[in-house]
Amino acid sequence: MSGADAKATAEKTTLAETQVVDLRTAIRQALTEEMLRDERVYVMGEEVAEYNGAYKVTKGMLDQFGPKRIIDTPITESGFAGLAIGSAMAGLRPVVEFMSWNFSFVAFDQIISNASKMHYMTGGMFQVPIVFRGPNGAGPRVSSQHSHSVEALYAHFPGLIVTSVCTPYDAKGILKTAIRSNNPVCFLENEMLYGFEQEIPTAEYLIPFGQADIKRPGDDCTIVAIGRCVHRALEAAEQLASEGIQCEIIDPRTIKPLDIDTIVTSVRKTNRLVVVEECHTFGGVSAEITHLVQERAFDDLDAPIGRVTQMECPLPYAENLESESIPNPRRICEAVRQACYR
Amino acid sequence: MSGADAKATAEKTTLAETQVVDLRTAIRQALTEEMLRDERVYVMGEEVAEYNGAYKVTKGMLDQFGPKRIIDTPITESGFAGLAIGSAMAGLRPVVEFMSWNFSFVAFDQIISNASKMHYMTGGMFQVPIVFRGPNGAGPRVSSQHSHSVEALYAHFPGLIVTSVCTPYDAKGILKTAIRSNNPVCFLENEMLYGFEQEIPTAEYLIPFGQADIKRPGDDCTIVAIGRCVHRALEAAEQLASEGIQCEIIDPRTIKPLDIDTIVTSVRKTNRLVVVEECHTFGGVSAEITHLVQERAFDDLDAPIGRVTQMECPLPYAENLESESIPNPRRICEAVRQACYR
Amino acid sequence: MTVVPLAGPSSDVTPAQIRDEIGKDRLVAMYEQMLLIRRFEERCIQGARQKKIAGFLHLYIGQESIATGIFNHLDSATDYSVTSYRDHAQPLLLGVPARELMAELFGKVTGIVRGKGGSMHFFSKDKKFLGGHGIVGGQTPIGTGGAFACKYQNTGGVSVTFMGDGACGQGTFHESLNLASLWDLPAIYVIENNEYGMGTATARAISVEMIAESKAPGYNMDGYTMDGTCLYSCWKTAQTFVGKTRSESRPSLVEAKSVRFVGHSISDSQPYRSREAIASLRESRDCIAKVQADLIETDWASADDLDAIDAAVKQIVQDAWNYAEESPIPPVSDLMRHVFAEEDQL
Amino acid sequence: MTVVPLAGPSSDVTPAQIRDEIGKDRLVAMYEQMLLIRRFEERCIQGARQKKIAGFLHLYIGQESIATGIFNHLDSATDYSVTSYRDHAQPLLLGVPARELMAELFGKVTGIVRGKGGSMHFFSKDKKFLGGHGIVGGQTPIGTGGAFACKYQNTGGVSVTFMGDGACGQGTFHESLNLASLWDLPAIYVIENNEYGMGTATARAISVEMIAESKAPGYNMDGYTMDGTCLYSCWKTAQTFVGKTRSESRPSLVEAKSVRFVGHSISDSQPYRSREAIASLRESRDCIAKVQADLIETDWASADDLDAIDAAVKQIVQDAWNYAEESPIPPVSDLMRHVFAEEDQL
Ligand SMILES: Cc1ncc(C[n+]2csc(CCOP(=O)(O)OP(=O)(O)O)c2C)c(N)n1
Ligand SMILES: Cc1ncc(C[n+]2csc(CCOP(=O)(O)OP(=O)(O)O)c2C)c(N)n1
Ligand SMILES: [Mg+2]
Ligand SMILES: [Mg+2]
Repeated sequence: MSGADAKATAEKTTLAETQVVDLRTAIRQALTEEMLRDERVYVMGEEVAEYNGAYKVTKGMLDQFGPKRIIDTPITESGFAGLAIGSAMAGLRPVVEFMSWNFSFVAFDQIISNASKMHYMTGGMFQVPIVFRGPNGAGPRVSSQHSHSVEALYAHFPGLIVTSVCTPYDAKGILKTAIRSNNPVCFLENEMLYGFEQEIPTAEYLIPFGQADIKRPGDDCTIVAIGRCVHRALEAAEQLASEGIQCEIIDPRTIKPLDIDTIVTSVRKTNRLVVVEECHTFGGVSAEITHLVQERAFDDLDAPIGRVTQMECPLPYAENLESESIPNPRRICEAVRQACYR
Repeated sequence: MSGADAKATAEKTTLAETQVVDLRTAIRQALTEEMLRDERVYVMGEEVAEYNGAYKVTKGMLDQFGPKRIIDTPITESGFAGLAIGSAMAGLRPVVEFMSWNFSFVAFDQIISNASKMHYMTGGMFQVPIVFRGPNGAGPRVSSQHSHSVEALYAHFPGLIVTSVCTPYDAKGILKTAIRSNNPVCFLENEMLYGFEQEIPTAEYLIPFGQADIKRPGDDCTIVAIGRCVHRALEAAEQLASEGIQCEIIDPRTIKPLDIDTIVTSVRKTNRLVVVEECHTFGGVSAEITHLVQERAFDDLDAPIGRVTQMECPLPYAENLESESIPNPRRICEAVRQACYR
Repeated sequence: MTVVPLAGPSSDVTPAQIRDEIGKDRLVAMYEQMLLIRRFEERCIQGARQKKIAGFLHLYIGQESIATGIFNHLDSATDYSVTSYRDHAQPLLLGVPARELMAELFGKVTGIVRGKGGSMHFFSKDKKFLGGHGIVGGQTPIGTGGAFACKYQNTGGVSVTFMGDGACGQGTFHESLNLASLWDLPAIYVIENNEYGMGTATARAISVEMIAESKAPGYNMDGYTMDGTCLYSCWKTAQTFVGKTRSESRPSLVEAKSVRFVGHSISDSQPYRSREAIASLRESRDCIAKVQADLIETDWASADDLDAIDAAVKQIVQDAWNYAEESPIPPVSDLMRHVFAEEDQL
Repeated sequence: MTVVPLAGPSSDVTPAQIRDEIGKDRLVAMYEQMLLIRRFEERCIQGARQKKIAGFLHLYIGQESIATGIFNHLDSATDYSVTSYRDHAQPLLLGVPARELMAELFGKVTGIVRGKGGSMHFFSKDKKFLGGHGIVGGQTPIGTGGAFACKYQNTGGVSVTFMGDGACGQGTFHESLNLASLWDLPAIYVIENNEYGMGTATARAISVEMIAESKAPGYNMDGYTMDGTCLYSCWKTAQTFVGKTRSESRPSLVEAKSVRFVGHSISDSQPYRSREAIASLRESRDCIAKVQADLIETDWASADDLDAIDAAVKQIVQDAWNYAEESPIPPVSDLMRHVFAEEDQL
């Protein structure tokens, strides 16, 4: 994770003390700090309290904050997501954990019809300061119904902020911003990355929405990669570097608002773009980025924009099929080579 | 509706007898013919039976087919959509009416986790031959929660066929195909078009999925327009013709599978493309078409691909705001002029 | 269907006893409230006919006693409320100026939500009214969230969620009640059974007759049935369930057996019932007429008093109408405003 | 929590009476069935440890008597069934070859769904098994659809939907029951209360103790409670509710008070209960051990007979394991197959 490490190292020079934490700890720190800062913040979800979180993200938080603020729910996503939205309208600042984002589908109407539209529909009267968070994208061999990547889905609806992070540094900084936001935020994590470690500042920091991060600099081809795909893109970039193709890897971190300027600036330099994401192809984030980039950098593009996405099939269980279905370094390399006419 | 009329007229020469019907009648004819043809087909939804349909699409069908096959449901979309999916697995062929597609959101998990994945997840063992249908897009002044256009939303998920039609001719032919399909189909209608009339054949005909229709020929700029936007694009095309810009208007009719070949062929000729849809901007159908077209016709494009979509806001109630928010002929003209560098 | 005049804990009092408990002043005040709702909505019909009001328009005509009886036990300083698209009565009862509501219906920027919501989406943050909601059953978790906030902030408040008979078939109903009971929330769920969900008679949509009483035990909560066409029944039953929910922080489920005199929405021609049936409903089950008759009979108000009340109410509505007419439409710059709330300086 | 040995319509019979009604042959056969499920799943644990089985793996160990008691009243020629991700027992009881199930778990193309589903997604069209489903509560409307199809096609069949205690908090539960009751569907809903939804004790998730009995009246249907750790209780109660649902075409709601002896899934370390607690459950509430003891006591089987049964069952499982090991993985061409079903020639 050279890019992310570089970032953390850069920060280190300004923020003297650092710590090595994994992604789940970084998230927990953000939650804890914000709960200490603001009494109105509470955490709610399945198994978040007594079980310490299905993926141990909220470990120890029940002990620290008690059952009033760390709340186990029944398996009724529509009910508790909606309840949390109502409580946000009433002045609280809930953080709702979906055990995985797949289970947000039963709460879809509450998220779209209520959370995303409330501020607009009330002419600015009510705010819904809420964070929905949890693991997103394919888990390990968990098959069709448990493997959705929801960046494109939720970013399609005005009124929702959508973030998708892949390092402890980004996760902590952006989650803190999300909890302080006055808007509903879909904060997307990844189960496969919870154990991923990084050196991050000990002191408090926040990362604003809408700022992409260049995870690797390069001149030959821009890769925009989202969430876990950043790591796969970094892998691919190593391989491609050995072939003489230097990729610039941009991690948007927030999908909405999207930092299109950073992407366009990079494309003006490399003249080539490949987008990598775990969403399905049709109408994915790649499609959106393609539209925006060709709109703003039409004359700078030397090749069609490529994309590497989750294939247009539900995720299968068998290992060989699963690994072909998810964007992998091989497919990323192929797409980059094609964009570079190699 | 010159384009669609032309189409119907063309058919007329081969299919001698014609009839003038509005869109709701065309849909009803399709339902009725297919129910007569196949005992397994039934219609289920809120107010479809005794009330004759909230928009009178199913008028008279209870009398004709009785309560066993024309079934009023309680307001429990998740329950009855899932029930219908189960019954389709058990060999029936349900047509489920959503009073509007906005209400499909409470049934979202059933549609995605069950209908769209069942065939794949069962290794081809079970089929889900089901049609979900109902009005889609903005109704008249019905505001935020009642105005979604769901083409992009449902087309994003593999396993669903998505159609969006704007004429009686297309509606009847494609709905009949949808009812005979062995796959789940989202058949999107438009409340504002139910009264739209056209001369169509009296004899039976079917229109296959994945065939776009050129609703207006032209050489200067391609417009891909979806659903009700076809009519607005036709209006805009009149205006643009008077300015010397001849637009070719392509109605994909099925969003998934998408007839990208017809679009690319047109773009090769016109070298310009504007997509018009009622979905929101981010990750809409336009974004997808942009990606596909630049992939296949990169060197043929003389200008960035433009798009005219529902604005990135929930739909407001006030008339002046609403009409600015929905794609209108003025915005389409502007986008085409820009694509033509005028 | 059995109409239960008074059920649950107050079934042993007579209407006259309740009336006396209410007392003259409060009864007259409640009569005025009900009449304001009625006259406001009658004017809405006119607004719709004149095409000044567009979109869906769902009226509360016939159901006024339900919200009126209940709101007279609530305090908008602490108590939340929320309802469906049939949402004109609540803000009026909470004292939201009729002007702002009519202006909203007219799509004006002076409307309660700046013309962005229309009839289905009235809200008032000041009055803790969490709004009118368009998705059937969508408001139920929201109201539960209001109750959660009351408990979290220990305010002593309760939260009342109004819904239709049709809405209690939705999954959100079930999920909300379970949560409220599990967590001891001060949540009150009021099923306004107006005998139809759109054109579907309740019995064709809900598999039990006494909705609250038969479902409440399944959530370990108290169930109440009241005569939604009788202000006394509503007021008295609400006294019990609002009091209990407030003092015990336990949820209540309430069914108000009621009627609507008009179509589901302004565009409903009511093919499912005859004109005669409607007329006879109006004759026998009009909550306002019942109170009116009683006011006269008890001599708590004279015919002149009633005329004066009507005139005053009509004046409020006329003023609202004028205000709405004269108000400006929203600036086009409002279109992209409020998509996202402004962020605090971090 | 009260464990109800036998409740509802059959509460007046003794276990011995039921055993005699079942008779020796059928009891031995059911014992074999339960043992096959147990041994199959014990082998699954091994497969997971050896990383031959991946993803989630939810075991039925401790609950075998529930499905066994019920399936012995069903006929796969007419009757549908569906369950959650905890779905190994049903297909085994329906006679789906253990080989195809184990091959599925190994991700092989010979698996019951060609390696596409894994543990959570067993299905069998032949046996009218509408599958194992991963979304909690997602299968409930599907099972209701099976009942709808039985009625539509007038087959005399019933449809049994199995779900966990946690699942009956979901909205789909409520919506399905209402629909089934309204439409007189031959639908049976079996709540397998194994005392936990993942790590959450049932009482922290569901606001009533007797789930079926307190909720059924809210849908105007019959509610049953049975001892899910007692095959006799399950078989006898099922005789009643399957019979009634089949003959009257009215839905039934059933709670089986049960336990699971293992973690929620293979990756659950069970921090919420002690090793001792689990051991004592295994001691006192093992449905298989109970029948075993009875078979010996009644002399319906000797120790040798039981050993022979165990050996035969283990042989089936070993054969399944070998088959799974030897089977090929799916061809890569399978990846994009089955996204859409093939269309008929029109
Ligand atoms: C989820 C959903 N489905 C359908 C609709 C359309 N719809 C609006 S109101 C209504 C009837 C509701 O009946 P009820 O709950 O009894 O309330 P009432 O209108 O009688 O007050 C329907 C079907 C909707 N708004 N939301
Ligand atoms: C909608 C949804 N939310 C959450 C989950 C994660 N999850 C899987 S099983 C489970 C517990 C279910 O408990 P219960 O219904 O009692 O069934 P059991 O596992 O005990 O058989 C949870 C929370 C899910 N699969 N689907
Ligand atoms: Mg109603
Ligand atoms: Mg359980």
